[in-house]
Amino acid sequence: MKILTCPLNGPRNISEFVWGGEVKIHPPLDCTDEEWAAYAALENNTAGVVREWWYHVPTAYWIIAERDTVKDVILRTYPARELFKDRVDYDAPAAPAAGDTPRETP
Amino acid sequence: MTMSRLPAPAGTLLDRAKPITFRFDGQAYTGYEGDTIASALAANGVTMLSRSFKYHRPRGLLSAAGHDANSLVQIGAEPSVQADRRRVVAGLDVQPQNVFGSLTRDYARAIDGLGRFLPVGFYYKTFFRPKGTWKHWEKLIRALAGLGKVDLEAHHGYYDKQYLFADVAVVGGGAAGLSAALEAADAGAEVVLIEENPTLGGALGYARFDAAGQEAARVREGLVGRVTGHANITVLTDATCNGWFADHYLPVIRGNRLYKLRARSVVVATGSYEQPMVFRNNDLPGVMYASAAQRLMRHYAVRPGNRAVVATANGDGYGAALDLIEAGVEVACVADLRPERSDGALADAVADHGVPIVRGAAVTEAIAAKGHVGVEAARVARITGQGQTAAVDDRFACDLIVTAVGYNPTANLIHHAGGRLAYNDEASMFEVVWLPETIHAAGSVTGTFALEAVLGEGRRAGWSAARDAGRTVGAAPAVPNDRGMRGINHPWPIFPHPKGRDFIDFDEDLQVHDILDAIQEGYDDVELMKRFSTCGMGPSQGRHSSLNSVRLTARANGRTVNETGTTTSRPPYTQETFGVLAGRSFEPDRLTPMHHHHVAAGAKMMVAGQWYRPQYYGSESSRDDNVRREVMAVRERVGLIDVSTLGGLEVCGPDAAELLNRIYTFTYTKQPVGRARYVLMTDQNGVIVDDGVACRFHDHHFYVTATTSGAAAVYQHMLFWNAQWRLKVNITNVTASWAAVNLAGPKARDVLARVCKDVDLSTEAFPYMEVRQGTIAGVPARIIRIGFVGELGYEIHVPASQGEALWDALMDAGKADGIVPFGIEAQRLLRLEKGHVIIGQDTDGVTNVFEADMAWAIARKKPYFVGKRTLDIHERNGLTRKLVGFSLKNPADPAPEESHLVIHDGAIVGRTTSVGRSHVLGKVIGLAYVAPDQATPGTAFHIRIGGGRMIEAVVEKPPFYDAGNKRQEL
Amino acid sequence: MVFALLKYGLSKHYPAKHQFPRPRELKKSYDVVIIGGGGHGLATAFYLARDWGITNVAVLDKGYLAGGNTARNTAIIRSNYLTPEGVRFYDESVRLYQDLSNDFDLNILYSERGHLTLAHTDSAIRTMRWRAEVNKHFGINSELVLVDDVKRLCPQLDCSDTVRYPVLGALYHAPGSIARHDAVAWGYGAGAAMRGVEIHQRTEVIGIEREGVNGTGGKVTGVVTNRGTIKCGKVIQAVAGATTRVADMIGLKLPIRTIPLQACVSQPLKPFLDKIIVSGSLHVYISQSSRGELVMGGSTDPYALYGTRSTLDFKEGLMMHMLELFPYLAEVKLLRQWAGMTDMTPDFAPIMGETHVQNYYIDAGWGTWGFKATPVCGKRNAEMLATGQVPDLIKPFTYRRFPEFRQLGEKGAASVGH
Amino acid sequence: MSLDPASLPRRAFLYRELQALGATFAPVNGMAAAISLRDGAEAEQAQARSMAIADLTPLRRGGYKGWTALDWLRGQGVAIGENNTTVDQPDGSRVARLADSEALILGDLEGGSALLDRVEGTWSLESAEGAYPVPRPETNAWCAITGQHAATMLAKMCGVDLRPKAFANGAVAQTSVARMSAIVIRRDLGRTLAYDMIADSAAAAYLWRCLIDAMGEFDGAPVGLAAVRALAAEAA
Repeated sequence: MKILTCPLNGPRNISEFVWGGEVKIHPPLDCTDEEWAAYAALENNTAGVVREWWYHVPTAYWIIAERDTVKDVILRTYPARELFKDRVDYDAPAAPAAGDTPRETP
Repeated sequence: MTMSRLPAPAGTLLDRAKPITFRFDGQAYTGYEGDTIASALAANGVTMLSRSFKYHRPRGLLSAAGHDANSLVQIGAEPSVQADRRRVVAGLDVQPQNVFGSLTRDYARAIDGLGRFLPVGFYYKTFFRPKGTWKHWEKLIRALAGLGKVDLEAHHGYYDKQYLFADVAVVGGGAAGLSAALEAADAGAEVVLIEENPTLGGALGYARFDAAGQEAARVREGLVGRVTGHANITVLTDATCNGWFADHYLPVIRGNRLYKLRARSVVVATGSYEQPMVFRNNDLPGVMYASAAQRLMRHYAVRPGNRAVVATANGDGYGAALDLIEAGVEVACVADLRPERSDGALADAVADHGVPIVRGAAVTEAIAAKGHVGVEAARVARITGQGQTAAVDDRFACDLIVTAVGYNPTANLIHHAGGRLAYNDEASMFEVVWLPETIHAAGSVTGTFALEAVLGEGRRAGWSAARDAGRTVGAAPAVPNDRGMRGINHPWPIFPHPKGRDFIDFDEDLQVHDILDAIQEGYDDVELMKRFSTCGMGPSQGRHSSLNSVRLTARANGRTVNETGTTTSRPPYTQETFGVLAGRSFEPDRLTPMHHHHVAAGAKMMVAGQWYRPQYYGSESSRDDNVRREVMAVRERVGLIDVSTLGGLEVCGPDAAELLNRIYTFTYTKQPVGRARYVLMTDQNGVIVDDGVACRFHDHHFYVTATTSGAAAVYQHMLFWNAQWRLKVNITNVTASWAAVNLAGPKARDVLARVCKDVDLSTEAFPYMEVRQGTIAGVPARIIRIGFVGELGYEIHVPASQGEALWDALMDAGKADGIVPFGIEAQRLLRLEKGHVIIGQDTDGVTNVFEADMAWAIARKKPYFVGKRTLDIHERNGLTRKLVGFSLKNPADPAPEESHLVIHDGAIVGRTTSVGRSHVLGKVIGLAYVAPDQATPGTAFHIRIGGGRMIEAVVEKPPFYDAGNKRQEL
Repeated sequence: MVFALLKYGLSKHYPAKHQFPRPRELKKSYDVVIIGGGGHGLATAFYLARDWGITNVAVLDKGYLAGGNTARNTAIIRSNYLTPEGVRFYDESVRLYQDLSNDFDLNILYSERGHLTLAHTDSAIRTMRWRAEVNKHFGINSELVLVDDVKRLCPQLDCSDTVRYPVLGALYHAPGSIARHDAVAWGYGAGAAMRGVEIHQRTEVIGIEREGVNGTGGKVTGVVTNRGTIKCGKVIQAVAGATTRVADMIGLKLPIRTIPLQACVSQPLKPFLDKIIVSGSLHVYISQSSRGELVMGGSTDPYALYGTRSTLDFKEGLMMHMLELFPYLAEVKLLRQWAGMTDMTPDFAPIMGETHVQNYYIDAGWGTWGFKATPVCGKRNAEMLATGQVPDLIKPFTYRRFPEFRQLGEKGAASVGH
Repeated sequence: MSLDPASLPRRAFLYRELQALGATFAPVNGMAAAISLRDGAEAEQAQARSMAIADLTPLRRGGYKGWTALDWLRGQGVAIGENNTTVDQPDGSRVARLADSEALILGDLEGGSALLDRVEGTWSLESAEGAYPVPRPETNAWCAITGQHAATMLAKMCGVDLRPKAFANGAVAQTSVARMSAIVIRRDLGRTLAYDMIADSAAAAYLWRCLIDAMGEFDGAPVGLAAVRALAAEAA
């Protein structure tokens, strides 16, 4: 059983978490259908280091983990707010804050 | 039979004061407490334990350590018990496996004679022509296959599990493991030491390390004494570490308990498997490993035979010879496969007993005693080349052949952890060449055999493990250079015989030519060879067959062993029962506060996710009448249903309405306080995933309900999105906090009025789709006027601890109006009469809002909600199906079942999702997916019902009942 | 017919001939390159050679012959799917399977057992009836049976209502079968090799060469491998577990997630269980092989991974539920566990046919259902490669359905569907 | 003369289980609390020192959650520690910090909490934007698991290392117990090792069954609130 270190609860059996898939960048509301499909319907399915959503069920807490999908090694975990810093508003069809965050992890 | 035992100190595991009587193959035997089934039988002169898988040849004790399938027996309902590990208890009734008739008179033993007609993979080559033939042969082949028997009446015993935590896990309690544990523990690490045998010491407990036979005992006492006294060491004996899993998660099985040990570093000191020598009839009872003979003598005080031939390629063979001599066994001859004089001291000691030692010679054949149940003599011949021997040989009468030709690392855990082994051609041995971080290995598992080196390696491994676990350690202990790897494994202990029966894999009855034939057929990759021949796929998983089969494969391909590669072992390390893995099955269930009332009222409870819910009240036999009675009560008077399982979420904060706006399809920003509004949730693909009601109690406070099965997911989904949106809103899942009921029917107001004094219930003051907070019979309540069932109704939510009191109060207040509790079935029919959709029944995994004809629930002006963009695309794509209400054209037709197909021009265009016979309407109604061009009211379409019969239905616009919705808005 | 065995016993030298001629060097060019030497790839090569006479074909595999999911699956064969597209497709597969032993002159141990998909909830009952109705529409032997019939069909099951999730009924599919998965691949491989197809093991594809790539996908011209570059007319990829990695070489983005699927076997037991049992809500499936082993599995792992490591929690969950259905198996021993990598699609249907790159075809997205489809994939892929026309059976599975949000409905019958 | 739990509108989620064991009930916060079971006081205390479970559901508890929750509570004079630690309050209440945005307040063993009286009296949706109450008394059942075997017994149901050497007094673990989410807090009673288990009220009966079964090998058994109070009164 893998151990995933929760930023709130520390090291825990990974069975306490639910996998949320790769962190995807929400396109602007005025994107093309192809761009929307790439976001909503397609997967990078990266073989290598991926930035993923994980949900700690007992604390109902969404976190982000950087995991190597080939080595099955979790490199880093942190609260979602470190990535999604600002409030997102949709009144103007502009890209959410997430859209501005770097694709690759530092 | 008489039981002959060696005098003490032999029999270290026995309590001779406690004789135990048990049965084997219908016959009674006596052993001692501490005996294994096999040792007790051996003491009684019984050497045959089983019949082989394919040829039904007699098999006996080979490793005495659970490393082979020869010792598998059946005990009552338990198949494949290892007779050489399971200890005898009084009254044990042991049966042989895979025999037809008795063990000695196995009718299937005739197959052995046909062996030459059953080449490797024979079942692939025939039995299938002409077509259909196989059906018949299959029965025979299946009947012959399999070992143990399953007893359908077997009782499911008690198993459980426990987590363990340690700094350092040391697997293996032999010399290497003991010294590793001590080193780590002395450094302050918390150590768990796991040993699969009843006592610590490993080979120190049975093997011979010097001519005098003193050293092992001396070293063992020193180590064991210190370990058992050590405060930092927890010793688990009779405990099997059955695998390595990610992040040092180790399953340790002890009896019926599975310990799940989490360690920070691991020392693998699991030793090695002794390997068989290959010659004709090397599978006969009476042919065994040197270590097996020594275990029998030292642990169980059993003399393995009377006259022995020892074939050896290392000092352990001489050690065993000395042990045999001391045990009073006449050693007829030692055949040393090595041409040159080796292991001087031990060899001399043997020679001093007048035992002839033939160097550069091998056993080429074991001659079977009458009935094939044992050995009568051994042929010994000079080795003339790799795997070749001289034609002339000497015949030594003997009833025991002991072989010591080398070892293969017990590297299972190392394989599981991703470590790598490679074949050392000089030593003819696999050795560990790479280990993952924080895993260390010591002892013969690494190819180290010299005792001093083993102890040093153990200390080094323990030191490293303590360091990995964050302990402060001193200077690294030195490891002796000479690991004593040479002179242990013979490079080619394989002596094929023209007449065969020279077994490579005892489990699968595979002989040398079987392996070569598989390769010749093209299955030349070691993996393909294994899969085609099934070599190593039996119960012992290649423990005794992989080394020799890889050697054969390499030579046949003209490649080195490393070029050929070896197969890696997968978990588990050894057999584990289903029960131990299952443990006490934790299957959570959740009960509503009124659960016991329903049961008391005779409700038929049904599973709803983790919950139980009343399906209907009354006996199963009168199911339809019960449902009808409940439905009519709601339509004509008043009914009460427990809806506590509905999800409940408190959504609070300045952005509460904004969050709902983005999560649900409707609009909530302008929803007035005191109002309730329908909520419909779609995912990114516009697929309907949940629905419910949002009640606004304050500009900054909504109470939102979700479906029973959807609650947890809805909560997770809201949190997921707000983790990205960062809205000023707080979401809390309060599902379990609220007990809820739906009080429905024309009399609902009268009933409620009797127990609720602080809320004006009049239509004007409290109209449809409004919410109020008040008290009912002293219980604080949230009251929502909604009508899923289409009558005047109140959904009442109260604190869970007071749900029972509320239920009592309402049932009491309703007596005068003949109130009845109703269940899911009645509710389904009632809502169907109103044409309300149930998410998950009338929608499926891909239903979008337009297909469900719920476009009315979409707020078009909103810039965004989850799934909106995809729904826009769906709208442009157009529909492929649409959900409609229907009734039957001919009322006399039988009602379709739910999921019967809608057929148009011979093609499937849809299906029914809900069907019911409405008592108030006196007809069958339902919901169904039809082709978009069939969706207009009045259109007729066809449903294929049971027996393939077609009936005609007509699209009817819901609601079927009270189209004007007057009743629910009373 | 057993006389066939006499030759082995009576002849001095082992009479069997070499099934897979030793690989030579790669040729400079092939008419067709098949990436992936698993069941699908070998079957495609077999039918190309046998039915269309196209033998200038190379099958490339980075590992050993059929060492991927073909070697790791649990060998269940059935056609009781939910969507018309799926049912038609798998129906042809089952019919092809029934003749394979004779096509190959190799017994694939095809064993018709009957397949029960248990329903523990009334909504599962509705789904089973739905599947049964669709199946019957296409002439498939498949029906919804209620608990009493389940008891009759499989007395070995605990059908009492005292368990946590009582059995209410099942979808019964009489033709449901198992086979020796390796033999299927070997038969296809040997048949293809015998007809001149080259099978190159330990040959990894590291790049795809194209021409005319400007904004479009262009046209495939060659394949770069660890043993050199080869020219080719057409290429098809059939590499379960590596689909994304190979598709990335032509810039084709797919909806696939690669997730491990684990399985395990017990020690061999005397035959006691004839039927194949699947429980969606308990996430278990089980059958007893002709060797007597219980072959068991569950649903895919909880997260994506490009690896085949085993886990303890898989076994724990599986056995907890297995013993709910078969309480008397508590003392039976587990022998071995393993894992494969499955390429899961959102609608649980495969991705087949043309790609945006001319002459480059794909056979992917099999999730946990690839083995069942082996013969039909081979037959129809071969037709597609030979004629350049996409067969009707394959058309619905185009990758375009995802960017266009026209997913198929197989997901309606979600959870474990082995 | 014992109180009939069903005679009060508020009913503890485990009252049926305790009734079946012949518990003696007394009212606590308008709910029937199991004060003692069959055994005498001495025997129950001995049981509690060895291995026992007691239902604390009737005791006061509450919580606040939201982006300003901790600050608002501090503003009310509540002392709050690090995440997943507990701080004892002057009035005998304890405050466990569950996250940067949530705290759990546990009242004393008598059933009171001056602190909760105060903050619940002050709180309003308008005055405390970003701090919202969590209905802990209804969402959760509350048990005490006591005795020298408590940690070993819990290791049969929970994957977090709760042994005293690894899990300090006052430490909080929000984790999974027998496949249900639960909050486990180490709270020694005088000299006796003990843990609070706070879990889904709808699954209270399920968890009770699991715990009773798990403590069987240590001869564990349920005890009443009186025994818990007695142990807590002992000097640490």
